[in-house]
Formats: sequence, structure tokens, C-alpha cells
Amino acid sequence: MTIPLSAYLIVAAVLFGIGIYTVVAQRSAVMVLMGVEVLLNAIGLNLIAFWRYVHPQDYSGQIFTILIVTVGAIEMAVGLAIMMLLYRNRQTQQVDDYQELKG
Amino acid sequence: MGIIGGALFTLLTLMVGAALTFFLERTLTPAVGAAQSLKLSKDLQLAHADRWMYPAGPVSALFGVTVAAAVLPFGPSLIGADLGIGAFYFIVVVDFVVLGVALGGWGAGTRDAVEGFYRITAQLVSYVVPLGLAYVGALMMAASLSTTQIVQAQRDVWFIVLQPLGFILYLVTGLMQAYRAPFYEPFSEHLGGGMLSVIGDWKALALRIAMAGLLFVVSAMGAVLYLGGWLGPWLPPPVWMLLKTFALMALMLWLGRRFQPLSTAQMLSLAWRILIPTGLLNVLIVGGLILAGVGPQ
Amino acid sequence: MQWLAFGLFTLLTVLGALGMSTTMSMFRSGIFLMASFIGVAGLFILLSADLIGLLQIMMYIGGMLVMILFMLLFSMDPGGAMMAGMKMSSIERLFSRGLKPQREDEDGGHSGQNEMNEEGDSDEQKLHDHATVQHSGMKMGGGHDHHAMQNSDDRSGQSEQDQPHHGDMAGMNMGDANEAHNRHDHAAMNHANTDHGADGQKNQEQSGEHDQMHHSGMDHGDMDDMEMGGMDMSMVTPARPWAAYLGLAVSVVLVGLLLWRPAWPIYNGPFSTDAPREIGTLLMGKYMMAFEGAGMLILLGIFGAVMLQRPGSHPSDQGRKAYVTSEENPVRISEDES
Amino acid sequence: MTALLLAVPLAPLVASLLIALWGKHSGWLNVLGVGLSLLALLLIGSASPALSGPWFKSGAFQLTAGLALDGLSKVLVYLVAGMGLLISVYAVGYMRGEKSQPKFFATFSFFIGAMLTLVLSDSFALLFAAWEGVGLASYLLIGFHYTEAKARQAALRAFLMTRVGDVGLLLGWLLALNLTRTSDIATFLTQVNTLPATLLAALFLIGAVGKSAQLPLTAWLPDAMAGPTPVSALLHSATMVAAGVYLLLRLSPLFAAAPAVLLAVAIVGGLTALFSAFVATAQTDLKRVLAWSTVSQLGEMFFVYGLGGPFAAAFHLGVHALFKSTLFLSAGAVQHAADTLDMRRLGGLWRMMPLSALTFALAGLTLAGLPPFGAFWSEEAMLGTAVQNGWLVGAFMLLLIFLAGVYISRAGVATFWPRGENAQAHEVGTLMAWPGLILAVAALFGGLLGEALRGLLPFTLSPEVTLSWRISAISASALGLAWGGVRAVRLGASPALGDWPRALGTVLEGLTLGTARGTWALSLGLQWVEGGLNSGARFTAHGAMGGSRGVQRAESGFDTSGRVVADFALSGANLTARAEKSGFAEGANKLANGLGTLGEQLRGLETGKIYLYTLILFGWVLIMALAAVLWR
Repeated sequence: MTIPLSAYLIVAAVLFGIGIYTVVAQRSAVMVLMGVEVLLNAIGLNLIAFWRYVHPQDYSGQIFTILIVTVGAIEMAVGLAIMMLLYRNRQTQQVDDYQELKG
Repeated sequence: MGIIGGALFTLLTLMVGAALTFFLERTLTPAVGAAQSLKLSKDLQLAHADRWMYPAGPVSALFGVTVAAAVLPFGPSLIGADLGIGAFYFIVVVDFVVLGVALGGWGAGTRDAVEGFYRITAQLVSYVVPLGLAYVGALMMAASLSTTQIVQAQRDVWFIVLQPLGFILYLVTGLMQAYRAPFYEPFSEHLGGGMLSVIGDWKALALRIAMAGLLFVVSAMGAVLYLGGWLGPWLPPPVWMLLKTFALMALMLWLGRRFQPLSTAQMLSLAWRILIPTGLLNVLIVGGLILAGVGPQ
Repeated sequence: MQWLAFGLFTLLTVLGALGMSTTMSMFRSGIFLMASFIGVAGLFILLSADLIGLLQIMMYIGGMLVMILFMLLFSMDPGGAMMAGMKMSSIERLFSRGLKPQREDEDGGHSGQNEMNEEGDSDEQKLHDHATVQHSGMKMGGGHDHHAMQNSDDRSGQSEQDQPHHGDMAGMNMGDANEAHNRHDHAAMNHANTDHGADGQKNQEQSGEHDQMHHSGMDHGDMDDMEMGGMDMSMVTPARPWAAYLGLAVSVVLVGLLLWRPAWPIYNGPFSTDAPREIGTLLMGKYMMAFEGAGMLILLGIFGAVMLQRPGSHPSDQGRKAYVTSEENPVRISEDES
Repeated sequence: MTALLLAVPLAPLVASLLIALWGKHSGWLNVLGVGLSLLALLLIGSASPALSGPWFKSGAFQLTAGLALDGLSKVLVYLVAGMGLLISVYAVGYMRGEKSQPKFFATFSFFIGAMLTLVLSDSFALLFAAWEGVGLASYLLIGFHYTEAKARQAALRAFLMTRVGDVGLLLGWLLALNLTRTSDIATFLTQVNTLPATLLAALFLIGAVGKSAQLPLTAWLPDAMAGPTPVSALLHSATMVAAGVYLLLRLSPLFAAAPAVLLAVAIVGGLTALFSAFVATAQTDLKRVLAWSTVSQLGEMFFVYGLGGPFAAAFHLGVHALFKSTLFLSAGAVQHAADTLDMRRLGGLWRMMPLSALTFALAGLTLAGLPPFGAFWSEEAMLGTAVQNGWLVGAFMLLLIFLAGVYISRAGVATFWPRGENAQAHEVGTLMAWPGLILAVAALFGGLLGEALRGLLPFTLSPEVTLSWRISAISASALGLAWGGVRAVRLGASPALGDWPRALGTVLEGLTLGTARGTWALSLGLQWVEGGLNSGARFTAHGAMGGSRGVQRAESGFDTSGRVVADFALSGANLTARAEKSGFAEGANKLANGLGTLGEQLRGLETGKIYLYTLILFGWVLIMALAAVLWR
């Protein structure tokens, strides 16, 4: 095993940063969803790396990754449905046009 | 054989299979769907082409078919790469073909091609679940995901005997997956052939090889799953495998021509209303058979 | 060898994510995200978690494609052709290369058509293609007309102001025509089109598109207004520099923690590589509850999405009719020009 | 044996399920269910079986669930089942002709089943579940006439106010679970001394207070009258309100270990008893009088329990359950017969409904605590406990007994004693008459219950009282009875109630004719309108005044302490009324205003830009992570 664990973790960290940038900086709601997906993938990468290097004989890490992927898929589906509805009612999908939270 | 040998063998099988498929298809079916004319057109300069996505399409499609062919066993050891999770891997990498056609369709930027992109995506949504269900039956009986072991499990009886329902399901979903009649909506003539109408020289070649190879690998996987792969008397294993593959392919094409082409919406409703319940029923039956001790032990 | 693969996959992952977040074309960002996921899947496989890797590829190719589909329905120019003209930072320019700004696009298109004419004369094999591209060009012209007419219908006061802009808005109108068409067509797929097929015979495509324009006519109009009112067409929020700093800070902090923390105990012993069996036993045994919960969640998600999207859930669409008519085969596109 | 034990709570629950599913003969199904559980109890006899098993365990926590039939629970189970049976029979007659009977009876037998489970459960988890079930069932039953705003409001109030107590109970048993890794009550009680008894006892006390309507959370009980009468009978006698006292009795070792909390119990109970007794003397609605008297009696139980006489409390709980349900049954009969419960318009009913009158009289005398009757013994036990703590406390007890006599005799006389005009009524069917009578006779011999309890309960008996105290107690109750009766006679005969209501009634008769109802509904509507007008007018004008004037008239016959009593009554009535009315609205308004101003101040932060939210969120996460790392 020549590649150290920290290499994977660094990749995951960079991915996480990019995800945060996307979630915050993108105006389109779909892009925000994509950013969330990236975040989830960074987490999954962490899980798998730790599984491989620390507890390879216990497959729980992979289980958790499966669950994360599942939740990501669900989030995508429901988020898209909600956005479709919002778009049909509002004719826009730029998140900073939804200002109902404005006090 | 090592990695290099495996790669070479895979490419060989793919090329041979694709060529044979191409001619078989031309003899069996008139020029509909993916079976376009033999002449390759010069590349067009498209007004709205996306400079990166457009070439990426055929490459991705070819890539998908090639890596999918790697797990097709033509003999006990005659296989590109005997992965432990071969069947699942096959399902996954075939998606690259869809991705490729979608990329090419969007990248070409003409209306027909973008049409094709949308329809092919919707068709993916429609066939993925029943396809998985059609696999599950055989996998349950073989108790393994490796293609060679699936074939080995059919040593005494083929799975088509044990689960004809799954085989029929595979026929339909395989046609859907291979974009052949009656499921060739993304390339149908009322879309002007989709992206096939605009795509040019080497891209067209790659795409057509990919489409032909797609049909080949799909029917080969059908032979592996339900017709006992390379198993057979007298003849050497690879011959049996090819025979079964092309017999299945001929059957699929011949059946497909018997039906009225379906629109994507019809495909969706067909898949979700009929195929998925059928697949679940098949899974239940297979479970019952396994509990009853029928099939390979 | 391993290092090579690791470097490749890492490059794919990081560049994909970067491209996703910075490119101007939403379609591209989707594709980039897919590439990034495939890279992550490669890393998984490198970590000998091949099952998870393949699972990830499968889920995300399908999911991403559908997501892109939606994205193209929503965004006003999915191809990013309009953004491409604007000034961007270097990295954006890198990832948006190959997207040509709008105006070049126009004459580019014409030139393309011209030389295609020549080719068409030279090679009769081309006629089909030529016809296609030609009529797609005309199609956009048609869309343009529709749009103009639409404007004059909807806000006759506005239309005069629009006319001058249509020159350089043409590209966008093409985008609109295209998009509207796609929208109509996708709607035909998910049965939510606005009275598509109100006259459901042979020029149903046309009418569908026209209705589509009519339906989305208002927001296209708004789009024009807003653009004329100097709406920032940018895809990023004002908080973007902060976001960049934040993301940078987070990655730096994480890496710093990684280096600062003592290393984990590395296990080098043997372990079973029969992933399907292991995962299956775990899912059916130890993590039964979580498994069932995830399944239930998926079911709920599916039903929720379907309930949200069911035809007629939106007050102003006769989704039912669209649902019925979309069962028929669409007619040839070439016919709806007449 | 354990099967029988299991059958005790399960029979009503299964019955409720059947009723909900099948829907026909719902009333008799309910009777059958309760009867089966009673039969199972009788079959069990004197044995005390117990079954228990692990419900589920998480980590080190083991939640057990089981049923145990020891002495205390046996007493309550017999009470609940027996009374539930009689009241179910009564309810069959009462609900005849009502619509959506299946709903009612399903909830009803679920109520009884939940109460049986609560009494039998030997683990906190099951007890809490049953506790909540009882609360839910009471909510549904009180709001049974959900078309009337009053019923809805009352149900909601009851639900919310009991929730307040339930929070206390929940915190209590969770804390207990956390301390003693088990939810088994017996094992918990064995290691009381090692626990923070005061805190636990205080938490449980909150739960008990909420459930049995003690002073801070009193108001829901009188409003619960909005439900049908059988519900009130069950609610007030043995099931709902008894749960609080049962909790106290069940946890008596814990409370014994926390004297401060015991003192709190005594104070709460004493105040509740006093105030609610005064309020009861001022009420004019029969059922409300009874409700307030219930609160008062429960307060007495709490008081005695706090004074260290759990035996007396348990004893009085049993007796009180008997006579209070009797009183409610006859009150329901009155309502059924005369279509009103406004005592100013009732009167002379004993001619028309002698059985109900007899029932009411017997139960009333029992409540007053006259010597031969049941409550005499229980109140003597309570008095003994009180005297033990000093003669002042004894005097307070005497005052309570006296007040009980006052309000009950006032209510009874004003309802049944003949006077100028009598509400027309008719005797109710046997289904409704006999259960009450049986209960009344049972209440008569409630004294014997004491003998039974001596054997059953683990508590030390309360000391005997000296002859002087006994005589003074008897005289106090007799005095109260006479006082209330005379005052009621005078008040009932007051000329203020001339024949103008009838004239007005004839006028309104024409109006009601206009509203095209059936002729049968005519008199009904008429009486309803009369009652409404009367109560409205009298409440506004003479409500409190009438009481005081009656007392002042009666004063001519008696010595001057009448004025004091009247003033007490008025002040108490007004005070509780004010507390009842204003408390919640005030609180709600204050809360709303506070939140509103807070929001006003906070809204400056809300830009409505989602990306700003996400930015802040992730920044916060970053800072937190850094802090968490650098902290170590």
C-alpha cells in the first residue's frame, strides 16, 4: 500500500472546499444541489479511505457510503421536484429570487 | 493472460462482434434506428456545437462498449478480465453509451440531436430498473456476480429453462438498452435520425461501432445470463458463445421488427406498469425455486 | 502504477469539481460533476471498494443526466452561449472555452449554413443533413418570429423596445425556441405540458411549441425586461468572493488538521475482498434497520416527487390532456414547418 | 393465571378495536369487554400474579414492560373495572339515539383499558404509555360533541393542561431510568435512598398535579363537563383524576424519602380543597358543582397524603370514586330528564324521578360523611391523620367537611326539593337508573372497603380519633347539610324567579315555531332558550349576588359566621374564576407580544438571501471546528 491515507484525505478536503464554494456562490438552485452532491461525495471518500486503511475487515464504512449515496439520490429527486414546482409557480430558479425569508 | 492480453482479446472480440452484428443487422432489418447507411459523411461545421462535448460523445460511447466487452467470457479462461462483480460492472459501464449519445446529441446542438438527447435520457430512466430485475433472477440462481461463475452455474441446465419469464424480460429490456426496434425513439426518423443525421467522419465511425457493439455485448450478456454462455457439446467454447449470441441477437431483432415503434412516453409507461411488476414476479418465482432446491446447488 | 492511477483520478475529480462550479454552461457543469464523480469512483476502486465505485457511477450517470435535463428546462441559456460574451476570471475562461459568444455565433451559424449549402450541392448524401441543419436554422428563425409576435401580443408597449434588441437577442431567442421546444418535448415526456395537443393532429408539434411560447411567453418577456433593466445575468451570487475564501479556508483548515493530528493506526492485515457477500450480510444483519430506513426513504422520495409533479398540480396547466396526447407518437419535425 | 391477568387490560382494548372495526351493538360490546376484564379479576381472586418481560433494550438501558397485581393496584383495578362496567351499562342507555356511537364507545373502552393498564403496569415505560393513552382518550371523549365550540375548547384545554403535568412525569421517569438503568418500578423503589429523592418526587408531583387537577392546573376539570355525562362520571370517579393519586400512592416510598415534597403535596392539596370547595358553593350548574367538589375531594386526598396518611388517601380515593360516580350518574339522569342542569330552574324532581332522587340523596349523604355511610369512615381516617398533625389541621379538615356538606346539600335540595315552578321531567329508563342505585348502595357500605383495604394496602393505618373529634366531625357535616339545604330552599323559593321567563318563553315559542323544527324539538328548544336566558341574566346580574343574598337571608336563622362563609365563598369563587379566565389568555398574550417584539428586533438580520444563510452557516461550522480542535 504505497499511497498514504492522508493523500485521499487531502483530496476529500479539497473537494469539500469546492463544494462549499459552489453551494454559496451559485445562483441557480440546481447548481446548489450539485454543490451539495459534491459535499456528500467528499464525505463518502473520507469514509471509504478510513475504511480501507483503518478497518478493512469491517465493511461498515462501505455501508455508510451506500447510505450516503442513497440519501444523495433522494435529495436530488425531491429537490428537483420541489424546484420544478417553484419554477412553475415563480418562473425563476435563481435562489436569490426566492425571498420569502426576508424579514 | 495478463492485462495486455486481456485488452487485446477484448478489442478483438468487440471488433469481430461489431462487424458481424453490423452485417447481420443490415440483412435482418431495413435501415431503421441505429442501422444507418454504410457511407460515412464528412464532418459538418455545426452552428451551435459545443466544442468539447460533441467529440466526447462517440469516444465515451466506444469506451463504454469496449470496457463492457471485457467481462464477456468466451471460454473457461477466455475472458478479458474475470471480475468478481462482472455482471454489475457490465450494467454500469453500458451506461457510458447512453452518456455518450447524450453528450453527442447535446453537443451537436441541432434540434434533432437535442431531441435525441432528451429521449435517450428518458429511455434510460425507463429501462434501467427492469433491466436490473432481469439480471437479478440469474444472479440469484448463480449466487455470484462473476460472469464465468454464472456460466458455470448453468452447467446442467440453462437458466432460460428455469426462468423463462426473466428471459422474456431480458429480451425486451435488452432491446431497449440497445436502442433497436421497436425502441429506437432517440434515433427515429421523425427526429431525422437524431444525432446520427449530423455526426461526421471519425465520430460517425466511432458511434456506429459503438452502436453495433452495444447490440453485440447486450446479446452476449443475454447468452451468458440465460443461454449458458460457452457451454455446449462438440464445438469449442468460443464458437458456442458466438453462436448463442448471434442466435439471440437474431431473435431479438426479428421480434423487434414485429412491433410498432414506441414513443418514449409509451416506453416509460410500459416499463413502469408492466416490466417492473413482471421482474418482481420473476424474482419471487426464482426465490421460490431456490428455496425448493431447484437449480444449481 | 498505483500513483499514476491515483494522480489521474485525483486530477479528474478536482478538475471536474472546479469546472462544475466555474463553467458558464450549466450543461457542462453537469457533465463536469459527472466526471468528478467518476473520478471519485475511480478512487474508490483504487481503495479496493470496487462495488461502491460502480454503484456510484451507475447512480450518478443516470441521476446526473436527468438532473441536466431539468437544468436545461429551467435555465434561460443552458448552453451558456450568452454568458460566454461576458468577462470572466481566468479559470472560468478555461472551463468555458469552446463556448463562443453570441454574435460570432450568429454569423458562425450562417457561414456554417452557407458552406453546408455548397457541400449539399457537392454531395447528395448530405441533403438530409443539410435539410436538417437548414431547417433547424429556419426553426430558430421561426422561434424568433414567434417570440417577437409573442411579445407584441403580450406587451405591445414593450415590443417596440424589443425590436432593436432582437438583433442581438436573436441568439437568445434561438435559445428560447430551442429551449421552449425542448421544454415542450420533455413536458410531453413527464406529462406536464401546458395544453399540448389542444389541437393534437399533425402539426401538434408546432402548436405545442406555440403554446409553449405562449405559456412561457410571459417569463421570456420578463427576461427581456429584466435584461433591459440591467439585471445581472451572472450565474454567481454577490457573496462569491466570500464563498471562495470560505471554501479555501475550509480546505486549508481540514488539511491543516490532517497534518496536525497524529496519524491513524494503519491496518495492514489481510481482509476479505468479497465485497458483495460482506455488504450483503451486513445489510441484512447488522444494518437491517438502516437499510430498511433508506429503502423507506427512497420510497417516500419517489412518491413525494411524483405527487409534487403529478399532472394538474399546477393551476395553469391542463396536464391531463397532455398526458393523454403524449401517449401518441410525435409527428415528424420536418412536417411542422409547413 | 398470568393469562387472566393479561386479559384484564386487554379485554377492553380488544373490545374498542372490535367496536371501531364492526360498529354495530357498540354499547353492549363495550359492556362485554369491561365485564370480561372484571370476570378475569374475579377469577384471579386473591392471588397476586405478575408477568414482566424486557420490552426493548438500548445500550445499558433495559426497558421492561409487565403487569403486576399487588394490593394497591388490586384496589384500583376493582374500582376501575366495576365502576367501568356499571357506567358502561348506564352509557348504553344514555347514548341511546345519539349519533356516531361507535366512535364514542370505542374511545370509551379504550379509556377503561388504558386506565387498567396504567394501574396494573409495573414499569415506568408502560405506565407512561398508558398515562398518555388515558390523556388522549379523555381528550377525545371530552371533545365528543366536537361540533360545539365549547366542547372543542374544553377538550383542547384539558389536553394541554394535562400535557404540562405529563412533562413532569416524563422527565421524572427518564431521570429515574438514567439513574437506575432499569424502568422497573419495584426495583426503582428499592433503591430510592441512593437517588436524589427530592428532585424525582417533585417531578412526579408535577405529573400527579396535572393529572388530577390540583391547584395550578385546576381549570380543565370543570370544563371537562362538556363531554357526555358517563364520560364525566368515569373521568371524575376512578379513571382520569384517580391516576394522579394513584401515582402518589404507588411511589409512596419515594415521597416518604422526600419530606419537603410531602409538605408541598399537603399545601397544594389543602389550598386546592379549600378554594374548590368555596367555588363549588357558588356554582349554579349541577355538574359544575360536582366537578368542583371532585377537585376539592382530590385536594383532600393530596392533603392527607402530604400529611403522611397514604392509607387514608387510598381509602378516600376508593369511597370517593363510588359516591362521586353515583352523583354524576344521577346528574346525568337529571340532564336526560329535564334537559337542563341549571339548578335555578330545577326543582321538585324527586316526584318525577324518585329513583334518581334517592340515588342522589344517598350519595350526597355519603359525601357529606354522615355516620353510617361510607365516606364517614374514610373522612374519619383522614381526620385522624390530620389531628395527628395538630388541632389546627384538624380544624381545617372539619372546615372542609363542613363545606362539602354545604355544597352537596345545596345542590341536591335545589335540584330535587319541590318549589314554585318545577322543570317538567320524566323518570329515566332502568338502564340509567339502576347502575346509579347499585353504586349508591355500594357507596353506603364503603365503610367495609376500609376493612378490605387494611388487608390489601402496605400502608400504616391512620390513628383512631378521639370521641370529641368524631362528634365534631359529624356535627360539622350535619351543620353543613342543614345550612346548604335551608339556603337552597330559600334561594330556590326566591321570588326573583317570577313567571316572566315563561312569558318570554311563550314569545320565543313563536320564534322557534318560525324556525321550522319538529314539534318534539319545540319544547326542547324552548327549554334550551329559557335556560340560556336565565343563566345569562342571572349570571350577569345575580350570579354571585344571589348567593350572598341567600346567605344573608339564611343568616337571620343562624349565627353570624354565615356572612364570613358567604364572603369566603364569593372571594374564592371570584378568585378562581378570574384565575380560570384570565390566566391563560394573559399568558398567551404576553408570550405573543414578547415574541413579536423579539422578532421585530431580529428581522434586521434576515435578508432573505439564501446564499447569505449558507455562507453564515458554513462560516459558523468552520469557526466551530477550529474552536473544537484548538480547545483540546
